[in-house]
Amino acid sequence: MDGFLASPVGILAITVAQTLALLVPVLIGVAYLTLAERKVLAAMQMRKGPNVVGPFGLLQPFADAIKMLMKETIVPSGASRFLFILAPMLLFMLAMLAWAVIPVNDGWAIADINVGVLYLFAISSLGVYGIIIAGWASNSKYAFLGALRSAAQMVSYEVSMGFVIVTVLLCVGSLNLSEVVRAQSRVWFFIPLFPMFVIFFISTLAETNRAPFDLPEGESELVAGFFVEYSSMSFALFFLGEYANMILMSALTTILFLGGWLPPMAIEPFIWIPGPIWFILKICLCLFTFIWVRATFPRYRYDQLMRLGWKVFLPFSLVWLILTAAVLKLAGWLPA
Amino acid sequence: MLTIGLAHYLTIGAILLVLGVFGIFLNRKNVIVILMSVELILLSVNLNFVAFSAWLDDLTGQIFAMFVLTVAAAEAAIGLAVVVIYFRNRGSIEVEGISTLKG
Amino acid sequence: MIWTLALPELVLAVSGLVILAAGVIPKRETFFPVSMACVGALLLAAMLVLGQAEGTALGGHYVSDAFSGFMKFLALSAAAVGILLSLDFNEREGTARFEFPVLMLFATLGAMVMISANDLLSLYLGLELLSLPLYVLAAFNRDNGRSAEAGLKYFVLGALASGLLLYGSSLVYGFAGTTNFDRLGEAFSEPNGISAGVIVGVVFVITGLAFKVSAVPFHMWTPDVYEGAPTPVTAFFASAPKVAAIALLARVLLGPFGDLVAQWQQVIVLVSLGSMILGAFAAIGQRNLKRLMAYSSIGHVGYALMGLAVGSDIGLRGLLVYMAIYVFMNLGTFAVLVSMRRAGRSVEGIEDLAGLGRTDPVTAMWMAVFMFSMAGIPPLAGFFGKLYVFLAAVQGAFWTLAVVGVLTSVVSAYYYLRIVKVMYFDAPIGNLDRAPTSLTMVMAGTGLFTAFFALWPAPMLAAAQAAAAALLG
Amino acid sequence: MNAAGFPLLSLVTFLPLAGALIIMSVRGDEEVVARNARWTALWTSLIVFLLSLILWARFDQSSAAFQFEEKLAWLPEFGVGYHMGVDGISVLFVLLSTALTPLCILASWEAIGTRVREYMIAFLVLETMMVGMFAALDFIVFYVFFEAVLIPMFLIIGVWGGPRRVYAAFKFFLYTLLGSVLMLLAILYLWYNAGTTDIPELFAQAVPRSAQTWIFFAFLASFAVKVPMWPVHTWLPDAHVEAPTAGSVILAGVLLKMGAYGFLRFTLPLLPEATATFAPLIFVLSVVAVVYTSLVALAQEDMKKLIAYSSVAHMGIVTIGIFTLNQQGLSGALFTMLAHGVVSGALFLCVGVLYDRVHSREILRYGGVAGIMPAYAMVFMLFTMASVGLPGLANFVGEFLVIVGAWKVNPWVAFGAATGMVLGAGYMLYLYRRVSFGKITRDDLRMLLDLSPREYVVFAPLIVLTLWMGIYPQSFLSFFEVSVAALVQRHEAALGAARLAGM
Amino acid sequence: MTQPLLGEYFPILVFLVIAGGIAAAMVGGSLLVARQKPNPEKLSAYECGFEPFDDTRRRFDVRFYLVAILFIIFDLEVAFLFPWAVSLGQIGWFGFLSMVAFLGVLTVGFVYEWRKGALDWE
Repeated sequence: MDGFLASPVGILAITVAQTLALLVPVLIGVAYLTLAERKVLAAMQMRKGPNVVGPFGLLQPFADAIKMLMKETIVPSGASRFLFILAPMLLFMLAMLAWAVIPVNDGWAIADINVGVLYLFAISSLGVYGIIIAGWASNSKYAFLGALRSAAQMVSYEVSMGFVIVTVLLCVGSLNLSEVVRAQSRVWFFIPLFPMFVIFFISTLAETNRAPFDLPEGESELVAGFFVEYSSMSFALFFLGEYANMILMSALTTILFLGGWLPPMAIEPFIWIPGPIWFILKICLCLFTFIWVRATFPRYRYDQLMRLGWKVFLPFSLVWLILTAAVLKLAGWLPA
Repeated sequence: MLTIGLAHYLTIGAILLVLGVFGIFLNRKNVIVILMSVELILLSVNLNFVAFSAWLDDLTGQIFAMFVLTVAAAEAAIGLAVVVIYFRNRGSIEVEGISTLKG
Repeated sequence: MIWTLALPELVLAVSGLVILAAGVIPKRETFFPVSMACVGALLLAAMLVLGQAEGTALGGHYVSDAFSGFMKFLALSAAAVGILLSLDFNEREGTARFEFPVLMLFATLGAMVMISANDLLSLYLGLELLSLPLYVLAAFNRDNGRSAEAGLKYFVLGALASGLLLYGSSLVYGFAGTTNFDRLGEAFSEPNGISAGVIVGVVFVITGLAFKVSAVPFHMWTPDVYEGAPTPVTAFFASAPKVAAIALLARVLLGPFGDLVAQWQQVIVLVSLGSMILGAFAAIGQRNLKRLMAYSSIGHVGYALMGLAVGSDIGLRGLLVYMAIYVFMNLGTFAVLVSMRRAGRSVEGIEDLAGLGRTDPVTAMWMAVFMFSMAGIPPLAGFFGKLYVFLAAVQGAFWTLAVVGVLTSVVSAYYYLRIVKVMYFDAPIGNLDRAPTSLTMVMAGTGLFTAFFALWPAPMLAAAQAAAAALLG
Repeated sequence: MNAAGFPLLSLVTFLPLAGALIIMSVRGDEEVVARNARWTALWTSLIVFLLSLILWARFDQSSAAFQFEEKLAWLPEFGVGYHMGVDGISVLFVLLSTALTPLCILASWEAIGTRVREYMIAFLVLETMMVGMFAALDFIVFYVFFEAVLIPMFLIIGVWGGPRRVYAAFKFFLYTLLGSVLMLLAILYLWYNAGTTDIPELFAQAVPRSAQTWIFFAFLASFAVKVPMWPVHTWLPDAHVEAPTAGSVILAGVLLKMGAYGFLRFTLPLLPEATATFAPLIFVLSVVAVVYTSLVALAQEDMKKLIAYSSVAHMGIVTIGIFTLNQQGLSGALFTMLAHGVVSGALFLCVGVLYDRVHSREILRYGGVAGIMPAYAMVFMLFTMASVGLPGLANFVGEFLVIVGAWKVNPWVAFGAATGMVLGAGYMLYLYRRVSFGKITRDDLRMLLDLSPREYVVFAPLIVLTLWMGIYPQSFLSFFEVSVAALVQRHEAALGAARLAGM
Repeated sequence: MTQPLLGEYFPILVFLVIAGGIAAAMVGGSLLVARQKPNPEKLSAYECGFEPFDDTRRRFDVRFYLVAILFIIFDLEVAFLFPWAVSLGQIGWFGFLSMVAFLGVLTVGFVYEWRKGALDWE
């Protein structure tokens, strides 16, 4: 048996198994996130939300999926067929791919590469391609404009996100995500780096095109943004990708600021609960905040959004970055 | 299993370079393609640098690659800006059209 | 880590940033004060260059010696004059934006980094720092289709050139194991230090640099870009960047690749021959002065490279003297070109100069001085430039170069004479506008230099001699 | 330091530039400027001439050494210096240049009506260059002056010339430039070889035999164009015809001498073996030049062109004389050069006189001028006779000496030269007959005025010189006898040494 | 060319394949299962019921493009910051100040952009 596991085929089999073990829960999580969103929003607005399909509407996501599956796939005339189909797949794949480096528990990362942060940063940057391709391939003004807006918004906030991540890295001294979590064993980074945490969280909202920054796909402005022409499963892929991204961003927030799989305090009874549970709980907390924000805040105007990204977050995070570095340097707190 | 060695990287680098150079000279349609060809050349260079760097076990090549990346970004930015200016004046970015200046 | 060694560059960089920030903050257009500030910064840097100590710094990436001092001083003064040339022109063309002098300043900084480069990395960075502002400058008149086209062409071919140069650098790095010039030199001086990969790399590097100095066969961008770019920019193109690229070529070929002389000498000889011949013959049919000057500059690069091809200290000295003289007479010529306006509109045809000898004798006189000088007629400065490169060629027994050189200089004399002919022999076709003071000052300054260089050539020759000695060690 | 006690040669050389500067600074309307320019130029050139007379007076005729020497460091570490000085060979050319310039300025007093200021500046600059070239004792300095002559001459022909002036100016410039750049390479080789460009020092060093051949041809390329020798003479008729009168005078009087002077100064002493080897080639070319251009001259319809071709023929005699390499031939060549400088200059002035009045140089346009302008006809006849080589007038002595010298080398060469003289008599007399005698066919000729006082002033010194040179040649010959003897001796010694080394 | 170096990335390749497989299966499945009945009206681009007026891929606001360029610059800056941040403990004050100088240069560029109005979207 050991011999098989060490052979190339064995390694492959193990990896495939690991991958599926991670991806399937993520996909199920995505499915139930849609339901959760509807439920939470409903609760906040004093209504019931989906409650017909299954008990408490628990089967609703599957009903949605089947509905989507049965719809006709429409490729608009004048669209470039290949790119049109490729774009949602690309987006979906990227949303999945990022999970490869996420450490669910100490040592529980499928690819524990030493440049994990960089990898995540790179993968999340690639998402823009999917959006641009979708908008361009649709051959529709709304889709195109939506894609541009979406892309501009994403890249704008990505910059300040980058700065925030660098501040965290200053405190960690490694690009490995597991190391990032381990470095928080004394204190979670959201406490010393609170302003950066806020910026990061808001930026993730913008990154994922969530309210109040959802105007690239705001129905009242651009009908549905870059995927206005999509239908059926390709639409579903976008949808899945977006929600997967939400979860991913929450996971990232958790890892960078909320101590990943670590319990709040290394005391009983917290340490009885296994790491992955803490991890999932923290993600859920973030996701809840996502939904809460959506229910609470009005939508930003586009100029306000860009202004916030470039003229507030960017300079602020830049200055904070330098300050952090200087303080760490002066106090000698830098990880050697 | 196939061992990927220096020669493979260099070959890929050379192929990319040739593609890039041909892209610049044989392309008759769109200036953007030329810009992409330039990026292709720089990519081949970076590949070379990193491959050599690993082969020589020397960091210089990777540092060089970083700088090349940066400069390539600046170059792309300026290149696009120039193309935009050109487009505003001509209303087209076909390569064939770039021949008003002639002796 | 000796910081202060790179003081001129640091001062230039910091003042460039400060000027950029100071220029953008006021509400109104700050073209003139920013231009003046840039000239000031350049002159300050030039003074610092004169007092610069020698040695290497910044981890061996930067070298300061008599050679770099000579070339930097040249590049800096050329850039300062270039900004002066642009003052009035930009005001009239509606391109008086303060970015213009700042871009020139940064390009000059790139030129200086190039000149002082002692590593393939700093070479590349300097080259790009020089090129990137130049791409923008070429297309600076953004509402003019020709300017945009010039910028585009320059960009595409410039990017290709730096790509090739980089590819060559990567090969050299890979096969020699270092990018530092000193260590490359050591590696190549060993018996087995030269591999085929290195030679391919060197050829690529030479190709890339030949693009930048617009030597045949990589010259094709030159006429178009010279013609399309705004005239002061063309003047700048033909001076500071050329100085830097030639300096770099000399440093690379005679320094680290000095032991590969057998490999590159033939290439440089051919490039030099091709440039001289093309520069002489292609310019004959030109009617546009800027285009003509482009071919002329190709030819002049051919002469300068003759000094490099010889490879001796005398050749290098010839190259240095040639470049110094070329830069000044070239700037003077462009001062005349920049000043050419009829009823406020810029003109650049040769026939537009018709009768200038009658309508504006002073400008015509300077132009004639520059033309005769470019043709290499004594006692003007251009003759002495040619004299020293020919001396080197004769000394090294490069007879083909020498003979082709003198013959092409006769051919090129034809088109320079044609300009004199138009100015003096032809009847005026309406007056050109009076040249603004800044331009007449530049004309007079460079004109006096060109006309009376013969009286006191010793200091420049001594400086060139020292510079050449520094490079060849 | 030098015989004059002050830097006389530099003063003579550069004083005209000072005059040019003064003219440049003149402001005012065109009339005032023109008048000032004329007078300034005249006075400057006269002062220069008077100064140069000191050379005549103080020159030590018994010495072959360089006199009035001046030396200044210019590029000491490269062995290049500003070195001036004259010997018997060059001193009279300096005088010829300074003497002809004021005459030219006078001759263009009214002929040049446009852009007088520039014209005068060009002429003064030209004078500087000519004098400097003859006085230079450093090869680089020599070359600088030698080439620099092109600039003012190009402008003079191109701006103030005839209808085909542009073509002529270009042809003149490019032909000469082409020749001289090849010489430049040879100079550079010599420089590299000897480490100096100082001419006396160069004389002291032998040039390797192997290099002599190509250096000889490089020099030949330059000097042959300047002389001009057949077949590279074609620029000369064009340049002469299109140049303004004074330009032609300087061209024929001084510039043509530069080539021959170059042979004397450089080819002979520096390349003795190559000179000896290739002398036959020069003889052939020269004889062809003499005979062929004389025949061509016979067929000319244009007065200036005819005289231009006659110049080529005369210069052919000069080159024959130079390459005889003996005392008589060399002296004859030098004398012919001087005489030709005076006479052909005067002939161009004669043509100029008619041209100023009628604005045509076509021979057939004239006829019977003697009847209307008797004084002019006399003057013209005098110079025609001198050109023909009538004993008692300037040209005779020189040409006779050349033929004697040539006879010693090869009777056939002497015969060729003599043929040239016979043919010369033919075309010159034919020209004179057609212009001066015969019936007056055109009415406008009847109105012509005879020589004006200014023209008398221009011609008088030339007449005096022509007679003086013809009647008492010794006062000129004595200047260069010693130098020529030394040259011949050196040459033979060098050949002997080479022969010894070869054995 | 150390094989183990790239070995760490093997799971990512597997991930890529599986994720791609899932995506393809979903789209392909829908194409197979669902009824496809296209008609021209259905396939025309969505423009609120109007016929499209002009070409879709027309010129767009230059500011999108400016944002893209700005992003390239700052994103690369971040790429430089990553290794710097990780190794700041080892590179001393010189390393710190170098990056401050670098950021200072970028700040000047940023100020320039700001003043030039590249960041204004009104």
